[in-house]
Amino acid sequence: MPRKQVAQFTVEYLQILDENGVADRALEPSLPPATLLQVHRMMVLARLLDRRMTILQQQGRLGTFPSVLGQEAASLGCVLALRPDDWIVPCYRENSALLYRGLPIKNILLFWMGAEEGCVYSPELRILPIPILIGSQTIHAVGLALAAKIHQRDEVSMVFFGDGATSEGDFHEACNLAGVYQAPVIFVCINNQYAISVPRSQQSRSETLAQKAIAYGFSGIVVDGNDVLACYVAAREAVERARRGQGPTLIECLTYRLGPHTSADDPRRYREEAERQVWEARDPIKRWQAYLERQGLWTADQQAELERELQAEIDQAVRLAEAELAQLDPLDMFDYVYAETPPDLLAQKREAAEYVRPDASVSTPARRS
Amino acid sequence: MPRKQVAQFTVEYLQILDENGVADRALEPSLPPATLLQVHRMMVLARLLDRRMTILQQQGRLGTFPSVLGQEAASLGCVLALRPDDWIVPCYRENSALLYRGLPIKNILLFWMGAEEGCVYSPELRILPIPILIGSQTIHAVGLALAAKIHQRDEVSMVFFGDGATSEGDFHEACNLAGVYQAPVIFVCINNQYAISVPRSQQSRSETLAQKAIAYGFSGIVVDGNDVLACYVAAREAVERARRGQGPTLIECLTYRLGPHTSADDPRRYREEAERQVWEARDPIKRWQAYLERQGLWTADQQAELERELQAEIDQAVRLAEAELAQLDPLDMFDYVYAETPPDLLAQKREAAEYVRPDASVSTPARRS
Amino acid sequence: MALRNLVQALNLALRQEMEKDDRIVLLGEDIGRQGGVFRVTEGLLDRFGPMRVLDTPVSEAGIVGTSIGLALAGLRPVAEIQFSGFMFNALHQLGLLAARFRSRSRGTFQVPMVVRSPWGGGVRALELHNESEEAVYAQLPGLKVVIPSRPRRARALLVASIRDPDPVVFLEPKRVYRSIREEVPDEEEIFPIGEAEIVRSGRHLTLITYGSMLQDCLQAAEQAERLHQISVEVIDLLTVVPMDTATIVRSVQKTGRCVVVHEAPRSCGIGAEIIARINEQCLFHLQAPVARVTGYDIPYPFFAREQSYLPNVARILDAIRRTLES
Amino acid sequence: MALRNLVQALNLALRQEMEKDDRIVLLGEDIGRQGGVFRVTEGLLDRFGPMRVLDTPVSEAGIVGTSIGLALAGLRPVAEIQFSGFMFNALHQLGLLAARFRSRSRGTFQVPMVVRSPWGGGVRALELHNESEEAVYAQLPGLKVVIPSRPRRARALLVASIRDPDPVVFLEPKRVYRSIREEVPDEEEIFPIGEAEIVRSGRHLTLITYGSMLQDCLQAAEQAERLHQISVEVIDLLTVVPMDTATIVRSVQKTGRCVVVHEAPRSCGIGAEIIARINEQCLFHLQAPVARVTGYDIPYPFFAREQSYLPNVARILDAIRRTLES
Ligand SMILES: Cc1ncc(C[n+]2csc(CCOP(=O)(O)OP(=O)(O)O)c2C)c(N)n1
Ligand SMILES: Cc1ncc(C[n+]2csc(CCOP(=O)(O)OP(=O)(O)O)c2C)c(N)n1
Ligand SMILES: [Mg+2]
Ligand SMILES: [Mg+2]
Repeated sequence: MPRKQVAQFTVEYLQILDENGVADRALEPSLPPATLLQVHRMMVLARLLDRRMTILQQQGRLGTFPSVLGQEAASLGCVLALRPDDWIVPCYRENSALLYRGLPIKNILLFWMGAEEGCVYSPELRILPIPILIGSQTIHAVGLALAAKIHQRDEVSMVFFGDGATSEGDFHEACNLAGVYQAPVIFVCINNQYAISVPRSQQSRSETLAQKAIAYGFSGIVVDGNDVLACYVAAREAVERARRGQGPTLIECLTYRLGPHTSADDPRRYREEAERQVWEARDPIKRWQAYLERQGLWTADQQAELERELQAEIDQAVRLAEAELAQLDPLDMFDYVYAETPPDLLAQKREAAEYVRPDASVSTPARRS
Repeated sequence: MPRKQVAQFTVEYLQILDENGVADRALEPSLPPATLLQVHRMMVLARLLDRRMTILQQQGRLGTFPSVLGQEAASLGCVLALRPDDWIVPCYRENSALLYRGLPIKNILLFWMGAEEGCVYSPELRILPIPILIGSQTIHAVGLALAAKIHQRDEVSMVFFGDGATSEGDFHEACNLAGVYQAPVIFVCINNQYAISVPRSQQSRSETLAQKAIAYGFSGIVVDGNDVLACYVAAREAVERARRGQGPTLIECLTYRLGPHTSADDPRRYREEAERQVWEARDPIKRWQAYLERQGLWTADQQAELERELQAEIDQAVRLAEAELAQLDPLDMFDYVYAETPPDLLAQKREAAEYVRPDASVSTPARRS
Repeated sequence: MALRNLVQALNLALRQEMEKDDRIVLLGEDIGRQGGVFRVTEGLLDRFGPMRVLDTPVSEAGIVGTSIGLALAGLRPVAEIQFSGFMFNALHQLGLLAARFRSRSRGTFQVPMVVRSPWGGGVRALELHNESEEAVYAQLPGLKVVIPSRPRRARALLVASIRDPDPVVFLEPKRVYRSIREEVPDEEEIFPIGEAEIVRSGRHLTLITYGSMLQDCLQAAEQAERLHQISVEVIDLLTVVPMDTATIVRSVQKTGRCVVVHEAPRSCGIGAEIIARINEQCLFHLQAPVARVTGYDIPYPFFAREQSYLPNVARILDAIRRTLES
Repeated sequence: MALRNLVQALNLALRQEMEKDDRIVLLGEDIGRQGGVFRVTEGLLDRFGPMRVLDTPVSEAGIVGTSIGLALAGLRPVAEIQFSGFMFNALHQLGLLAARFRSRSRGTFQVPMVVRSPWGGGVRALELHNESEEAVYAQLPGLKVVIPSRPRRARALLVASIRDPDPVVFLEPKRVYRSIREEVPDEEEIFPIGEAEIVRSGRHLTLITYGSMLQDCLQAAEQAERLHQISVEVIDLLTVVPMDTATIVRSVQKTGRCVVVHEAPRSCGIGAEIIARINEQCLFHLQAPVARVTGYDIPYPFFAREQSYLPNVARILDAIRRTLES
């Protein structure tokens, strides 16, 4: 037996809703109309929130923040496959999914306004706070999933990360551990084609990111990330496998960041406008709206009405967030370092008390991107 | 185009010399007899050195060290495919390959005797010193390879690491960078079935370790690591691709650690004697000797003579190493931290001078494994 | 009470805590079948099974990051990093993430976990198997750092660490693992994190240390008394973060002289912090500069040279005498 | 001479060195097309091409480890870590490996490399984008750590760092990037690593700092003089490892009083080491305890609270006055 093939692998691609919002009947899942409408509502909310945050940032009322424009479908579609007791471990562009799960708009605002208050989530939401260190959250998701396995509960955890995150050692160690322990975790890579200025093609030589799952002995699939139905179906299959004890799955959602990396970034330095236009035509919300209209579930008037309603929600959330920000006591930063503050730290708090500075003023950050 | 296959991958296995030393004529490479004999000499030397180090360790003349017993073929076979100007980045069980490249026995002894002197290699050897931090050296090999590419020279670098090392983030980042830059590096995984007590099956869920290459867009191959010819042929193909600018390759050499992880380890805690016996039957040196004898290149008498000769070489190296150890000046540990020792460090050196302790005495380490 | 060495005392703490609290899960390289390379987890896999004692791949960031997830899910992970030098492979997970879940969420998310690790040198181990990185954690707020020196306190402190609601780095002086035996009661014993202990009282000088250096300090103190009639008070910090400043200051106010001892490099070490606090709180009680007997500001050498690197009784005794003469 | 801000001064140093020495290679995240998130490498990809200016994947350990390999092959890598907090993802490669190739091989293998990184807080950046981890490197011998405070010296020190035969961590106070402009000559200028600079001479008190805090210190010194007739000598360390102890000691022997200022957490920080050295070399010249004005021993808060965390002129001025009163 000199030279023989010992292993073979394939990677699949899934799309259900085409760019005109026409669904592939054979693959179309049956979701209740209420859900379809709620998905729409949350995608629109995420987009309006994005617009508002852009304005707030320009007015100096909010810090640097990452735009979600064009990526509203992917994480939300995947989260549709979860139960309320499953964990969501987001990256920083999962607004639509987090709002769908029930995270108050106020939390998102406070986080980007530079307040820890933004990470105060009610525990039953089963959402981990937004991470900053790229790739790091993937391992935490493995721990959450392993805990479910140890408790012999059938919860799963679903973690989101970008194409750039797949280059970090943390991602590798997370996938390898998940494979070894067959932990019920779903790795969702939101491949928006860029890591700041670095295009997907220079992030990794692999033809797809989904195939990275092969390195860990589980399966990966590529889906149209601007197609809620494809994301949902792929996630549902992965979640079912995980609940059955068949371990992790890697889902690569192909999408595109239509906006800048953050409010401080200028994409013209590293990509062509033409490329952006190609993807604008694939806008997930337009596509979803067409899908709803085709089923007689939605009209243009309803859309106008919805946007008014959501704008009001956002206004209200901004008021709440800014009120909380105005109230914020800088000194209490000493109170949450340890469950019980050690004596020397209390002494430092007293020292700090003499110099408390309410940070009303917003200096424009030196940071550019 | 709803659900379609977008990528397909396969992994091959290569063996040329069977367990009785019979070569597959179709695949057998033509290596000059002198090389075949030199390979034999170096494998035997590595094995005798292993025995000697075990005794020295028991006598307290050498510290904890990792046995190479049973793994003499793999790295040597791969290194056969290199030119003298190609870099070798070893792990800590590459004795046969390093000796083949020309590293003095003395260096290996001094290293495990606890002296930095063991890492003083002459530069033209193009060998990096033995690493301790698992997986870390894989990235250094990428840097060496990238330098060759930047210099537009066709040197390659070949890095060795174990099955356990594939779980480290460093291995992942190394492979990903090598893929992205198409760096001329050959990743050689010496899969000896264990990482200390953890069996290969619990190190990663992947069917093979070679398939991890798929995650980085290059190819991986599994070879019989106790078969010098298979290792050589697989390495030669990889080296040719690398020189042609076609990037990295991952070679997984299947072998077995017949001895303990280190002189402080007791394998009975975690594996069956029966398993060991299966692999003992596949002994790479026995196999190679049979191959040579079959070609009329070797006889039992020559073997006896060779071993006498090599024992003498080892005796001589032990004398040299222990002489150097006896001469060693502990204080000069201050002289190699920076190219130029800063004033405060010189002051610390003067302070230390009062307390120099020649470490003749060997206390048995508390460490067990 | 039974005589136990450090390894046995730690094993006792783990076993008893795991029996009392089934949220406790152990994970690390070779901690199962192998019982850990130093045997601290010996027998626990058999006793508690593979769902509570997990052998991991070679993956330090994975071990620490997974522990964070387990803790967030309500478990009580006790991770082992095989040698504390390998913590650097996981320092982003430990020092930037585990340490900050509480503060960044105003207490909403908590990470009660322990990371145990064999620490320090002196056992003729390989390169990078001898690190003393404790001072690094002091620059990463949110962590607590415990370094026991003897079996009895070690057991009581490990119990406290496991029950602590915050991440605790628990560093075990490998040189002490089998070199000292002490009476360690079978009954539960707990010693509070953050309290130093005066293990020898004296009048002329305060000798401050922790971990494996305690033995050398006690010998030096005893010789100072016997040979030079110098009465030395020895403080064993036990917890280096947060530090028990009050005990240090009280002693130095009494003795007016101080020597600090640790294996770690000198610059920005725990010794520097002790001196800074003495400077801030009782400078004018000092009758001599505080002396530092420490590892030097060079990489820990390969073991043939380690005895010339490590502080020892002679160095400590000389420092004591010089401090008294000046 | 042209007026340049810190970003332009660093860019000048990189460009000129790369023109002189083709062994110099830059690598990092977004340093090419993007010119770096702060634009320090702006225009260098166009000027020197993709073989000398490499955009990397998001891979800090990879960036540092690859730099080691490049340096071992005879090149002169200058790596950028996008924010210094992310150094912790690569600290094993930087602090355990890059730092030790020379010592573990008795000089046979050398790693001349620079790791540049935007450092410190004060610009309303995101969490983990504000770290001051310099003291951590002091516990990892084999590294040098340079922290410039102003454009001219920064340029001259970066040149020195690139030419240094050992690994240098070069930390750039991001708060200063665009806030100060200075005359920076086009002609080559080099400033030696390891030398502190007395940037203001005074008689009553020595104020020691580095990086972005220099501006606050200079203001505080000026106010102390103007409002309270206190003559303050200000020392800018510039290199924190190895530290220029001689300059510190000489100044404190003259003034008898000292305040140290840094953004990093207090415990085991550079300030602690400065105090320890003063204690060792000129304790009896001190007429008051050395005061520390530093970040607190808590994680750097989200930016809404950062101004209450960071040292500022008021805190420094009060420390100066208290130190003079006691
Ligand atoms: C460990 C680490 N390295 C670098 C950064 C800086 N950084 C922030 S976002 C980003 C790009 C991430 O790209 P990707 O994972 O594709 O996510 P995306 O922003 O595209 O959603 C980088 C490099 C970071 N935050 N953490
Ligand atoms: C980063 C790091 N983690 C852990 C260790 C401890 N350690 C030494 S050898 C080893 C097992 C390595 O297994 P493998 O890579 O298969 O190499 P082998 O020893 O089998 O040749 C471990 C975990 C280490 N040296 N470095
Ligand atoms: Mg991306
Ligand atoms: Mg192995």
